[in-house]
This record gives sequence, structure tokens and C-alpha cells, in this order.
Amino acid sequence: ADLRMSWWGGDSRHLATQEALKVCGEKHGHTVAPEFTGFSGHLEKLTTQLAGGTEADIMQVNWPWLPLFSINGDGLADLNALSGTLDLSNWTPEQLGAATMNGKLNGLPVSTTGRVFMFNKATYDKAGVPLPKTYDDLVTAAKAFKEKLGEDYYPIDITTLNAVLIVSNYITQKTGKDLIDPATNTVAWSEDEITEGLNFYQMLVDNGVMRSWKVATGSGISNLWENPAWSEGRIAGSYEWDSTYFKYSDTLGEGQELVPVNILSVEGGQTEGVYRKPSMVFAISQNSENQEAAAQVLNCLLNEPEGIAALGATRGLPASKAASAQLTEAGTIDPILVDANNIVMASTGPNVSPFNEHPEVRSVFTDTLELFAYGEISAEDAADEMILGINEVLEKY
Amino acid sequence: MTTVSETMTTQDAARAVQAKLARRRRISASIRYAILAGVGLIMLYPLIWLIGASFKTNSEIFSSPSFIPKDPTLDGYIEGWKTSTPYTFARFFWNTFLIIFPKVLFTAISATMVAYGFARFEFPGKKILFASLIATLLLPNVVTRIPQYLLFRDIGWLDSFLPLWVPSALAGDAFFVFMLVQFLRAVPRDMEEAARVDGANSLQTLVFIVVPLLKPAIISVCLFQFMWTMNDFLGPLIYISSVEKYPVSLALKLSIDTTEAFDWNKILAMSVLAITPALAVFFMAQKYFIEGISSGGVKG
Amino acid sequence: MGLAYVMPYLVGLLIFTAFPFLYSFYLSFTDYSLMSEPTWVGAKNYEKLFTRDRTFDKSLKVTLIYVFTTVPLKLVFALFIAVILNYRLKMIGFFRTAYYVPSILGGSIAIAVLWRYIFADTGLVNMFVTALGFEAINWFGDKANALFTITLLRMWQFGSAMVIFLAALQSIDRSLYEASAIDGANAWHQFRFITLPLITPVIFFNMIMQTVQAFQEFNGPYIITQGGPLKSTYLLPLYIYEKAFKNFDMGYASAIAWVLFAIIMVLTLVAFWSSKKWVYYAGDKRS
Amino acid sequence: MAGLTIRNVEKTYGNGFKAVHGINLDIEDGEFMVFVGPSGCAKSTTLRMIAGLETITGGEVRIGDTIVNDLAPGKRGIAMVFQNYALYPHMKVKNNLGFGLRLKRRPKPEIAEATQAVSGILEIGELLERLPKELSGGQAQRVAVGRALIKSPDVFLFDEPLSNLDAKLRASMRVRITDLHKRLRAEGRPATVIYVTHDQVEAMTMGDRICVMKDGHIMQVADPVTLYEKPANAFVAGFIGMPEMNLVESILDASSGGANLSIGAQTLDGGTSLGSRLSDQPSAVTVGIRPQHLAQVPLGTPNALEGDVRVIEFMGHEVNLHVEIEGHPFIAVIDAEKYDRSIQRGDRVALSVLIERLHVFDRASGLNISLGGA
Amino acid sequence: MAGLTIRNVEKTYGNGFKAVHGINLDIEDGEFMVFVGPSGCAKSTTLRMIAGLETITGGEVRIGDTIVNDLAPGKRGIAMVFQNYALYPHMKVKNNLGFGLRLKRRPKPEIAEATQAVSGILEIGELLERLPKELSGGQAQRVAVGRALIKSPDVFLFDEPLSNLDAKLRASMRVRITDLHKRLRAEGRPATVIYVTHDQVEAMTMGDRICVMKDGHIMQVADPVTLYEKPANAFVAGFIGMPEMNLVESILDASSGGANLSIGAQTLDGGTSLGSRLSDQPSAVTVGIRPQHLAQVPLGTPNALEGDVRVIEFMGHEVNLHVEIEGHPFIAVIDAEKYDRSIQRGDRVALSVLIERLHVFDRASGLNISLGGA
Ligand SMILES: Nc1ncnc2c1ncn2[C@@H]1O[C@H](COP(=O)(O)OP(=O)(O)OP(=O)(O)O)[C@@H](O)[C@H]1O
Ligand SMILES: Nc1ncnc2c1ncn2[C@@H]1O[C@H](COP(=O)(O)OP(=O)(O)OP(=O)(O)O)[C@@H](O)[C@H]1O
Ligand SMILES: [Mg+2]
Ligand SMILES: [Mg+2]
Repeated sequence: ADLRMSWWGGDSRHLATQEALKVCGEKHGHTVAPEFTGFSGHLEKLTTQLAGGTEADIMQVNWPWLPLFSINGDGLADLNALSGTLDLSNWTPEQLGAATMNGKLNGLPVSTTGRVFMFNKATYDKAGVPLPKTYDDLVTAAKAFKEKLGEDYYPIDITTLNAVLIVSNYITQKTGKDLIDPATNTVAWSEDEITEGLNFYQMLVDNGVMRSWKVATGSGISNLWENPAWSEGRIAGSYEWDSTYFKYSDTLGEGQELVPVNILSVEGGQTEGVYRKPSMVFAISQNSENQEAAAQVLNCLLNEPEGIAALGATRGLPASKAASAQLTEAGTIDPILVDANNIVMASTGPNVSPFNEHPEVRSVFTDTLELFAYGEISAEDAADEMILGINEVLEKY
Repeated sequence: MTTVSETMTTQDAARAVQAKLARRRRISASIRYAILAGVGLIMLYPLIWLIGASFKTNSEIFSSPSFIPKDPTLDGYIEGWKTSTPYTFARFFWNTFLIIFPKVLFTAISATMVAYGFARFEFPGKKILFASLIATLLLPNVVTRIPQYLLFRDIGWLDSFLPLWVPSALAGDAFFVFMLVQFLRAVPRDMEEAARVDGANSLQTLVFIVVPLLKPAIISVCLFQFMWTMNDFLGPLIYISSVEKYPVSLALKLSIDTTEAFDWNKILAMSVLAITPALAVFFMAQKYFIEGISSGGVKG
Repeated sequence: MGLAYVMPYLVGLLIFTAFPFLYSFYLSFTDYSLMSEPTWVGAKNYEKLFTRDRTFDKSLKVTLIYVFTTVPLKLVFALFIAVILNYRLKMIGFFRTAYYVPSILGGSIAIAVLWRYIFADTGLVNMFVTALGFEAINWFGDKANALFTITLLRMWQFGSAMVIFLAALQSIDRSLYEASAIDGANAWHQFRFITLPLITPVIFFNMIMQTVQAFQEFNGPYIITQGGPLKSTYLLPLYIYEKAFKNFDMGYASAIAWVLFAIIMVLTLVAFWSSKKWVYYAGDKRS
Repeated sequence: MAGLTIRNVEKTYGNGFKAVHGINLDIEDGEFMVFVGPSGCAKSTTLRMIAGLETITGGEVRIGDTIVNDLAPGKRGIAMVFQNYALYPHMKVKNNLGFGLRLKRRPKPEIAEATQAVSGILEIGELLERLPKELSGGQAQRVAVGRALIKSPDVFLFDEPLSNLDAKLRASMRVRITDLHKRLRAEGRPATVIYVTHDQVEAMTMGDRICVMKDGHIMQVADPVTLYEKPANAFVAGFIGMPEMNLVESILDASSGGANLSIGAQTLDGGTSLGSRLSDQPSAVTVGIRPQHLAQVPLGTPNALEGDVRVIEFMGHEVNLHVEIEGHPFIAVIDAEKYDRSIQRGDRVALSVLIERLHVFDRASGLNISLGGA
Repeated sequence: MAGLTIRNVEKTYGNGFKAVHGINLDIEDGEFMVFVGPSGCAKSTTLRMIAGLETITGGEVRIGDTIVNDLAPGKRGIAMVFQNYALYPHMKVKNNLGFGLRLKRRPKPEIAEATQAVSGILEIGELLERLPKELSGGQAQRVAVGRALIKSPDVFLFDEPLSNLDAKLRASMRVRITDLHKRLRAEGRPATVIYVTHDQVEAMTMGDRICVMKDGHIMQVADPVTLYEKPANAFVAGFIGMPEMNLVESILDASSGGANLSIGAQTLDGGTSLGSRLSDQPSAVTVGIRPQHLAQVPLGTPNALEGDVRVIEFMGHEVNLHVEIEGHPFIAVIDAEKYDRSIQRGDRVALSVLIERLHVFDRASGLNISLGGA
């Protein structure tokens, strides 16, 4: 059959995917027309296509988009129905669960990713402090940095999205709960818990652990890795997706070394609170006339040696067991990435609800946190507002 | 004797005044150039940066604010030109041309015609029609995007260039129509009247009289349409899905995935290339703004 | 006769424009998540918009501030440069092109990067500011300043307004400058009393268009500040976009868009009405 | 067949100003009709209505047998010379000239030939490659005339086509235009001409008939001699003739059978011939005497008017004597050869009147009451 | 002190056309100088150079004692009326008039007053609230004149300011302008005027002196009487006077002491007075006779020229008789009262010549050789 597949990405992903499609197409006797773009605008494009029913047969879908496209599970094809063709055994139930909407498997996780701490060892060495293991270590490190290296040295950078995730991580460690209670589909944290998390954030700022929100925004450079302060080691750490390790290490100056470490712990934490999720899924169009064929190609891409080899690690460490094994064996993947990923995989934490990344939920969280960070509202009010706001969004589902 | 010397001194004085005037002119000219050049630099700053950066290596781009690359490389251009698709950038330029050419051409024609109709004729419903023209300008197009997409889907024009230029060819860009209407209303009717008496029908009047008189404005229309089409990213993104039909604007963002590391110098190098036609076209067209057809026509 | 000339527009209107336009109006009365059919909800979207939506209020305020600072500044600047570039100077072609460059760069990604560089805490602008002995300004981080960087970006891209002004300056009868020179007008007088009144049709055009564009400003804040900090650059189009393509609430987005439409429409009508007083059309019919 | 019929034509401008008040006029096929009248009397407006450039707000205009009120200008078979030239600024002179023919899709060589011919007539051969802005005022005006001539239409409309030319050129152009008109008539394809001018010589020498207008009304339409010798009213009398006719308020006393016209303290005896024509007329009249019908006579001559010289204008072959008689300004035109050069400003002189050429107008209506049945 | 000195002034236009060839002229403070010349002879160009609107490509212009070549127009103390009016299209008539004063920051009431005064003089009082496009041609021209008058400058530059007016209005405007000029002179604040016209009457009656131009050269500068009676060359002779002087090629034979001028087969005897002035002159000459100096005499009268009547133009008080003599066209102007109305086209007539007023020009140089020492 004649199929189409759409995705976004960079050059290496484009090349690899085109190659893989050729290979898998030939293998199963299909032709697959590639449709790819950069990331910007891809959501609009995909949305428009879905609204018009003209989407490609196979789509790369960002995990947080799932509830948008298919809150009832019927916006995309239910892959359970194609389990004859798709070898679902390559994924853990947890992984499949993350891609299941309303009981329907809407996509196959391509890779699993999560946040890890990464620190610039060179700077820490210069300051004579070990790499942190707990959040308290950060405060200690900050003191040492200011004394030994200068006022503009920071042990870590926590702003905007990172701030949201760190606050989340802190509260999750404290409570052992994800932001959203899957049972009731409401905010799981209490007002006090959130207040505590916010105060914790403020404490970090006050101790010079990271730049304040305002200063960070004012730096004008939204991407940390583009920031000279990062490449020169003045900002000596961050909390990032494991898969983005190289993005951050590439721009480091000579002699610097970026080391991924275990999740920093909070005193009395109930869990490590890892933020782990499928990075993206491959989905099949509900409107596709050749779902079977699409499933063949999809299976080839994710589970069959030809496809796996061709795709390589251009979408991170594969979630599919077969792929992961094949690539590890072939040594295609840089060991440090494996290390980072291992940290993510090994850490504990409650399941992360996709609603964490629901745009409205995210905005409420971020906006409120920003208000708090700018000192516009108190921690209590912020906590209150967050709960109200997020619950209001969730109510719709 | 005294009178002679008097006239001498008055003449000298006159010369002195002359010299002073000339000096003042020179000074004011140099001031003008200085300001022009100074402000011009601010205008050019990004372009210079862009060009400089396109010759830098990837890691140098953000680490050094200097314009001049430490060790210049053509890699950005060579790699960028190849692209991650089966096609080179030449293909994307060609696609852009296929869109721009009919679009600019027909926009100029249709916008001029429609503007002429609005500015020079009375007909029933003119007010309402003109109001609708203005109205289409006012609605944020975010919300018409989906319905428009559905429309073109039903016409069967998806993944073709047609949605990108046909509406413009039917005077769909109210901006241009409105602009030409304003220009036309500022042009006296005398010449058109003469042409009418000379036996020109209204179309001939349009072609032979109005168009030449509106030349600067029409050239602006073409320029804008050119630039904007060149830069338009969202339109092609939504309507074109086959890579082989991508125009430059889309191809430029093809490799940018913010969640991944990507090669800035390639992208910048191709940006430079993408800007070049626009720069060239503008440079060539701007001379029509030097001396239009001094509209008064006759002097004594 | 006239109808024949506007035919292309009429056809285009009926085929391409009318449907999306009206459909979006219909959508503003629906709940439409894009993935399912729209469901009619009456005026609910509007009701929410006017009574319970604080983001809208805030965003509208920011938008109005933005529009009423950017448009006049940009117009004055564009006209000023156009007048200068209308002289016959050496290398004028080069200068004109140079001044148009920012507009050619348009939405190019380099612009976003660059603009953030220029206004960064240690950027070019702050280098000046500190050189002048002032304290460095937090451009993006301070909610009082962020919007201004967007305004400046748009002013800096004054090219298209300038080109339109340039084209208009061309059409002024030279003999009027001669007559006024003899009347004793200096350069300023000529500008004020001849140039300005005679290009009022185009000033009017630019004014309307710049206002409309400012109301629809999206790219600037989107690529540079993402609406922040504290939503101080969160213009309405950003909000509409977010509602439409991030929250998939197309019905609500349409409602906001139509409210915005109504606001611009009212302003435009006022402008058209006032134009009778100050715009001079040499080509309008004698009778 | 391109006579013109103008029936009750009116024009009210957008600002409410009524420029033309229901005029009626018949112009025959091939006739040369001259429009004259004071500035602002609606000559151009009338012409523009005939051309179709101005909407006719009342009445109808017919060219030949067709009502043209709603016909496009280009379809009326007319050519027009505009008062402000209205040359196409972006076209060279030759293209300005050839434009009309080009529209008619005449072959190129024919256009070139016609352009040559017309530019010969108008002496603008050297200017063909210039743009309008490179022309002098007179040159531009000639190009405008050329643009009309080249089209050989049924009806020519000329709006002050020679006003910017010097006397010599003007005289020669005048002759050329009349010649052309006559030649066309002789060749059996007569062209109707409407010619607006403020030049008396043009009006008198060119027109088959002259239409005198005032404030949007037609005052008189007649051939030049009639107009000059038998003006229908004081306005026409004053308007035609150079220098203008001396018009002075007077009291008529025709009771004696003669006609005594008192001008201030002085009285003119009109004799019985005039008297017979003026019986039964009101006594409040205006007397009209052409400057050429005044002659300088020795002081004390009977039936002569006496007054003080105010201005003496030397005109070459004749002298204009401005004389104040009983507080009224009079002009007398005196042959330079017969003129007494010793006369000075302030001197008192006597002027005799050519009684047979004297006109008497009803002061109320302005109508000429001295024409009688003659 | 606003006399004008023009020294070797030249003008070459951008397209390479040399319009003015090094002219020299002195105009005194308060003088009324008229420029005349054929269309395209560079009158406007010269005026525009004086005004500062056209760069002077050679020589210098001084106003008073200042070389103004590089002075801005507004600083020269001049006012100008443009041939194409150049009214500000977007300003009402009153603002067009008041604009110059407004720029000088005169108080509003003063401007209003001056506007009233000027519009009174020019009879445009009712038009003050109109826009230029709502004016007739003549009205627009008057507004243009008003714009100059209102400024009371040192130097007035008028470019054919009355060309679009009818005879009557023109005559009255003419008088008003000269009056104004005289009044200013009388009041001790004389204004220098340069006045371009193609109207002979204006030229002869208004100017203190007349400057006759041709193809960018000055042909003669003199007061009107001198210009008319003693033209320096054939061009001036032909240009001044209406209808123009009859100029005909002739062979001079002054050997007998007298002056025999042969015109074709006929010969004119100039008598000894002329003969004495013409001895030693070349024999190839041009004879100039003003039409007014020809009189109709019975056929056979001695020393009269005979020819055939070609055209008879009735001009009201006089008749233009176009007569072909020996193949040359002659015009004779004959008093209408003395004119024999029986004469028909084609008749043969005899014309006597007023020998004292006859001019003889060297055919090669064009110079008048009959002026002698007188
Ligand atoms: N567009 C207009 N709006 C209002 N009034 C106008 C308009 N055009 C002309 N008029 C008026 O109509 C009258 C007639 O104008 P028109 O141009 O016909 O005069 P004209 O006889 O040609 O005069 P002239 O000899 O000065 O050219 C004038 O009083 C003029 O002011
Ligand atoms: N811009 C120009 N470029 C080239 N030649 C020009 C230009 N303006 C005028 N001329 C030429 O210069 C000569 C003088 O022009 P000018 O306008 O001074 O004549 P003029 O004496 O005013 O004539 P008129 O009585 O017809 O107005 C003319 O032959 C004209 O064609
Ligand atoms: Mg007129
Ligand atoms: Mg001239």
C-alpha cells in the first residue's frame, strides 16, 4: 500500500527515518512517503490535519499531545486492535499505560525519557565541593561558590520549566504523590504541601543556589546551553532530559565535564519522585485506509532489526526492548547517554500523569509560580490558586 | 574711486556669503551622511552578524559575539545546501519561485484592477463590498486557519501550490487593494479624463494611464508580496506535506528541533541564501522610488 | 462597470474568504475541540470572556498599550526615514536597502536570537546604558520593560511602512514645492504644509494597517518573550493562539478573535469617519 | 452627421453650486462655434458636459441624433483640448500625440505619419522625444492641441487652446485651425468645432457663430458682425469689442420726437432716427458707445462730450485715451496718426460721438432697445 | 534696494538642451520689466532661475547687491506667479492666499485682512472657501496672482499671469497691477516687477521697458515706444505690433541718392531721407512695413504697391486686408469707417506706404539699417 508518515526533528533524524522507511517499506512491500518538518509549527500542522482528517497514516506524536488529540482514545487508531501485527510485548505495561487513553492504546512509546541532574564537574572541583547528592548540598555548594569563585557563580540553574519540575520533584519526594491523582483526576497535593514546595524554591533562590527568575529572564538567553555563563562554567548544573545530555555538554568550554547524577534527595523524602515519561509515541491514523500496512511498517521501525538499525538512536534510547537490546549490542549508543538513561530508569517515583503536561495545567503552574517568584503573591495564595486553577482545567475531562 | 572700492567690498562680501553657504551645505551634507550611516549600521547589524555567523563553526556561534569568524568555514553552506532530504536547496528555491511568480504577478494585476474599480467607479453595493474588504483585514487569521484548511481540502488543493497563490490572485490580499485604492485616490483624474476623451475605454485607461502613474505603488505591492511570500512559513507548512514541494521558508526550519542539538551554522548559512534574492530584488526595485513620474505633468 | 473590475475580489471573497470568515463567527458560538464536531453553546464563550476571564482583561490591556505606543512611534519613524531617503543622495540605493534589511529578515529565526542578544543583561543596549553611567536595565525580566523591546523590534522593522511612504512621496507635484519655496517655506514648512497633507491618504492607510497589524502582533512576543514575564507581553493574538492550538478550544479562540475584531472594527470606523476631516484626496470626483 | 443639440442643460456641482442654468443651443454639423464669457461663466463646464467628463444634472445633450448624456466620452466621436493641457506625464510627446490612434489600433506607420503631420502644423517637430515636464507652457499647449487634431473626430472641443502662445504664433495657429476646419468642410467631412476663448480676435475671426455666456446663462448667439454691431444686451455689448464699449447710465427723453440722452450735466442728441426707435421706452437707460466711435474734436464742438484726460495709453498704431466725463470713465481709441501728441494727462478734451453707432439699453433688463426693427 | 543684475547667465537642462545662452540684463529697483518672446524662448526658464527654482548653470544673478545664485528661493524677497498656477490643491483659496504670510508668522487678523484686500482686488471674494479643483481656469489664475500680491515682496515675478482671463477682466487686472506698482513706487517702497506675457497690449501698456527674447538670447531691451518705432532688428520688428509687420525680401538700390526698394517687379521709392541713411549698405535687405502704415488708394496711384485680396477679416472697428503682392502675403489694417465694403476676395487693390515709417533690415544680420543716427 501507499502510506505516509509524518514526523518532526533535526537532520540526523530526518536522514535516518527516511532510510528506515525505505528499508521497512521494501521489506513489507509498501511505499511510505515521508513528511517531515522542524519542531516549530508541527503541532499546528498536525492539528490542522487531524481536524481535516488528512493526517498521515503513521505519525510521530508528542506524548503530551495525546490527551489533546485523543482524550477519549478515539482520535487515533487503537493499536490493541492491531496487536496481531504489532509486537506489543516489547514494552512494559507501564509504558503502554502511559500511551493509553481511555483504555485505547493510541501510540507506541518510541523512547522513555526523564529528568536527571547534570553538573559541571570542573566548576565544582574548582570550588572544592563534591557533586551534590541532596538539595541541601546545593545550598552548601552555593556558599562555597560565592566565596571561592565569585558572586556570579551558581551551582545549578532552575528557572521557568525547571522551576516547575524542581518544585514538583520536591513535593513529590515529600508526599510520594504525583501532582495529579489519577483516581479523582484532581490535584493530589494539599495547599500546605504546595506552600512548602514554593517556600523551598524561595529558599534556594535566597541562598544563591540559582539565578532568580527575573534575572534569568533578563539574561535574554532562553536556552541555557547558548549562555556563555553555561559554557564558561559559571552556571554549573541543570536538571534536564537525559536525552539532551549532548546538547548541554557540546557547548561547554575546554576542560569542562558534564556529569549526570542521581536525583537529589530531600530529607525525609518518600520517593525519588522521578519525572519519567515516554518522550514521544508513534501513532496510526484513525482515518487510515491501510492501518494494517501501517502497523507492519511501524512494527518494522520499532521492533524489527532492519528498522531498528536504520533509525538508530535518533529519537533517544528506544523504549522497545528489542531495539534497546540491538542497539546496545551494536554499541550505537554513547555510554554516557546510557548512564543518564539508566539513572532515569532506575529511579523511583509515582506514575506521571500526562495531564502534568497538559498545556493549561502547565500554564497555571508556571504562571502562578512566576507570580510567586516575582513576589507578586504569597506562597499560600499561590498554592491556593494553583489548586483551584488546575482543578478547573481537569474538571473538563 | 570710493564707489569702485565700495562695489569691490560688496562683491567680496557677496563672495564670502557664497563661500559660507557652500560650506554650510557641505557640513549639512556630511551630517546627513553620518546619521544615515550610523542608523544604517543598526539596521544592518543583524545581517552582518548573520553573514559572519554563517561562516563560523557551530560552537563558535554563541561563544563569541564578534562578527568575524575565527576560522571561517564554508561547511554551513555546503552541508546546508545538501539538506537532509533527497533534494538540494536548489529544489526549494525552485518551488518558492513556482509560488512567488504567479502570486506576485496576479496579485499586482488583480489588486490594481480591484483598486481601480473601487477608487474610480460608483456601483451598487460598493460601500458594503469595500467594508468587507477592510473587514477581512481585521480578523486574526488564527481562527480562520482551520475553516480555510477544510475549504481547500474539499476543493482538493491540499499538497499543491494552489492554496498559496490563488486567493491572492483573486485580490484576496486586502492589504494591497486598500493600499492601491489610497494611492489612486491621491492621483488627480485629469490624465484619465484626457484618455477617456482620446477614446480609451476604462480598461485601456487603466493600462496606459493609471498603471504608469501608480508605478511606485504597484512596485511596492510586488516587493511586499515577494518578501512576504518568501518569508511565509505557516502557509506552506499547513498546505504542503510532500517534501519535494517544500519552499525555502519551510526548508529553512526543517532541521530545527528545539529538543535536540542542531547545526546553527547550516541554518544561518541557508538563511543568508534565502535572504539574498529579496535583497537583490529590493535593491533593483528601489530606484523606482528615486524619481517617479513627477505627477504634475506640466510646468510653465 | 466598476463591478467588473472588482469582480476578482468578489469571486475570491465568495469562494475563499467568506466561508472561513463566517464559519469562524459560527465557531465562536460553539464548543469546538478540533478533534470532534463543534457543538452549539450559544453565547457562553462570550459570557465567560466578559465576566470571568481575567487573562483576557489583562491581555487586552497589554494589547492596547502596545498598539497605542507602537503605531505612532513606528509611523513617525518610518515617515522620517522615508523623507530622508527620498533625497537624491549618493549611494541612496544602498541606504534604502540597508534600511529595509530588518524587514526582509522578517520572522527569520536569527532575529529572535539577535534581539535577545541585543537586549540581554550584558547585551549591546546595556553596554550603552552602562557606558552612559546608568545601571544596566533588565529588559526581558522586568515587566515594565519587556513590552518595550517588542515595540522597538517592530519599530526597527519599519521597512514596509517606509516603502509605502516613499512611493507616496514620489507622487507629489514638484511645482508645489517650488511655489512654497517662494512663499518662504523652509524644509520643515514644506514638510508640514505640503508633504504631509498630500500624503494623508497614505498616512491614513499606514495608520490603519499598522494598527491592524499591531493588534494582530504575534511573532514578536512569541519568539522573543513568549508573553512573559508575568504576561506583560501577552498580547491577545498570543492568547487566541494558545486557546486555539495549545488548548484546542477553537470556539473560545474564535470568540476572543471576534471581540478583537469588533474592537479593531470600531477603531477603524472611527478612523474612516475622522479621515473625512484630515485626509485629502486629489483624485476624488470633482462633483 | 454631428450637429449638437443642447436642451435645458443644467449643472449643479457637488458643493451645491449651480454652474449652468438650463441652456439651449443648436450647433450645426460642421459649424465653428465659439464660446466666450467672463472667467467662471461655465464655459469649461459646458464643454466638459458635452465631452462626457461631467455628469449632466439636468436636460440633454445630443450629438447628431444620439442623446449622449450617458455615453462614454470615448464613444462620442469627440476630441478635446483641456485648459490645463492634461498631458500624459509619463509619455513622450510623440506618444501623447499618437495615443488616440494607438487606441484605435491604427498601424504604426500610419500613426507615425499622422504624428509627423500634426507636429509640422504645430511646429513641435523637435519636441517629439521629450517628456511633458521638459516643455515650456506654450509648447505643452500645442501638444495638447495636437492630441486633438490628430484624431480627426466629428466634434472638436477646444478649451482656450492658444492662451499661452505669443501673438505671432497664435495668429498663425488661428489661421491653421480655421484652414483645417474649412478644408475638412470642403472635403465633405465637416467637423463641428466648439472653441472656448477669451481672445476677441479669435472669437471674431474664427467662429461662424459666437455664443456669449454669463454666469451659466447664454446671453446671445450670433455671427460676429451681428454680435458686434447689434449686441442684444448691455452685457454682450460690453463684453465684445476691445477696448470695451463705454457704458454709462443715462436718462432718456424721447418726448420731443428726437432722443435726448443726458449724461450727468451734459446731453447727447440722438436725432430723430434714434428717437423714433426709442419712443415708448423707459427713461432709465444705459448708453453704450464704442471707444472707436469717439473722435477727438476741438473743445466747444456741439453734441460732443467733454471730460478730463486721466490716462494716455500708447498702443502703437493707435492711442487709448482714458477720459473722465461727468465722473464716468470713458475710453476713446484714436488713430495714432491723427492723435494730437501735445495732449497731457489732466487736459480737458472734447469727444464727438458717432450717433448712428450708439446703443441704448434698458437699464432694468439690460436689453438693447435701440435696435428697433432694423 | 532690489534692482536685478543678470550677468552672462546660462541654462543647460539635464537632457543637454541649452535653453539660455549667456544673457545680460540690468533691471532697476522699482522698474516694471516685461519679457516677451515666442513660445519656448526661455522666458519661464529665466524667471525660474531668478526665483531660484532652476539651478543657474553659468553666470550670476544679483538681487540688490547679493549674488543669489545659491540663495534659497524663500530668502530672495520675491513672489512668483506660475504659468501653471501651482496652487496648493489641499488648501482652500483663502489658505492658498494666506500661506506666505502664515509662514512669516503674521498674526491671524492681519492675514485675514490682507486676504480680504487681495481677493477684493482680484474679484475672488466668493471663492475663498473653495478648493482649487473647484475653480475655473481663470479663477485659479487669479488666485495664483493673489498669492503673489499678498506678500508685498521686493521683486514680483509674473509668468503669463492673465493668459486665461477674458479681455475685460484682463484689462481691469492689467490696470490694477500697474496701479499697484505705481502706488508702491509713489509710497517710496518700489517693487521690481518682471512680467512674462505674450499679450502685446500688456507688454506695451504695462512695462517701463520690454525685453524681447528669442531662443535663449535677448534681442532688444527698450521702452515700448522705442521698441515699436525703432526695432533693433527684423525679429523684434516682426514680433512687436499686431498684426505683425509685413516683412519682405527686397533689393536696395541707394546709388541714385534716393533709396529704391524693389519688391518683385514693383519698386518703392524711399526718397532721399531714407537714401542718405542707407548708403553704403548691402543690397540684400528685408523691408518692413507695419500693416497700419498701409492705406488703400485707388489703383494706379504712384509709389503704391498693387496686389490681390486674399482674405478680408472684419475686426469690428477695423478690417484686416490680406493682400498678395508679388507672391508675398501682406496685411493692411484699414479703419472700418474708411473701408470700402465693396471689395471682394480676389479683387486687385493698391496700397500706399507711409514711407517715413518704413524699416529696412540687413538680410544677413537682421539688423535695422534704416534707423541711421536718428
Ligand atoms: N468642481 C467644482 N465644484 C464647484 N464649483 C465648481 C467646480 N468646478 C467649477 N466650478 C465653478 O463653476 C463655475 C464655472 O466654472 P468653469 O470652469 O466652467 O468656468 P469657465 O467658464 O471655464 O471659466 P474660465 O474662463 O475661468 O476657465 C465657476 O464659478 C467655478 O468656480
Ligand atoms: N526640464 C526641461 N528639460 C529640458 N528642456 C526644457 C525643460 N524645461 C524647458 N525646456 C525647454 O527650454 C526652452 C525654454 O523653455 P521655457 O519654459 O523657458 O519657455 P517659455 O519662454 O516660458 O515658453 P512659453 O511661452 O511657451 O511658456 C523650451 O524649448 C523648452 O522646451
Ligand atoms: Mg475654463
Ligand atoms: Mg513659459
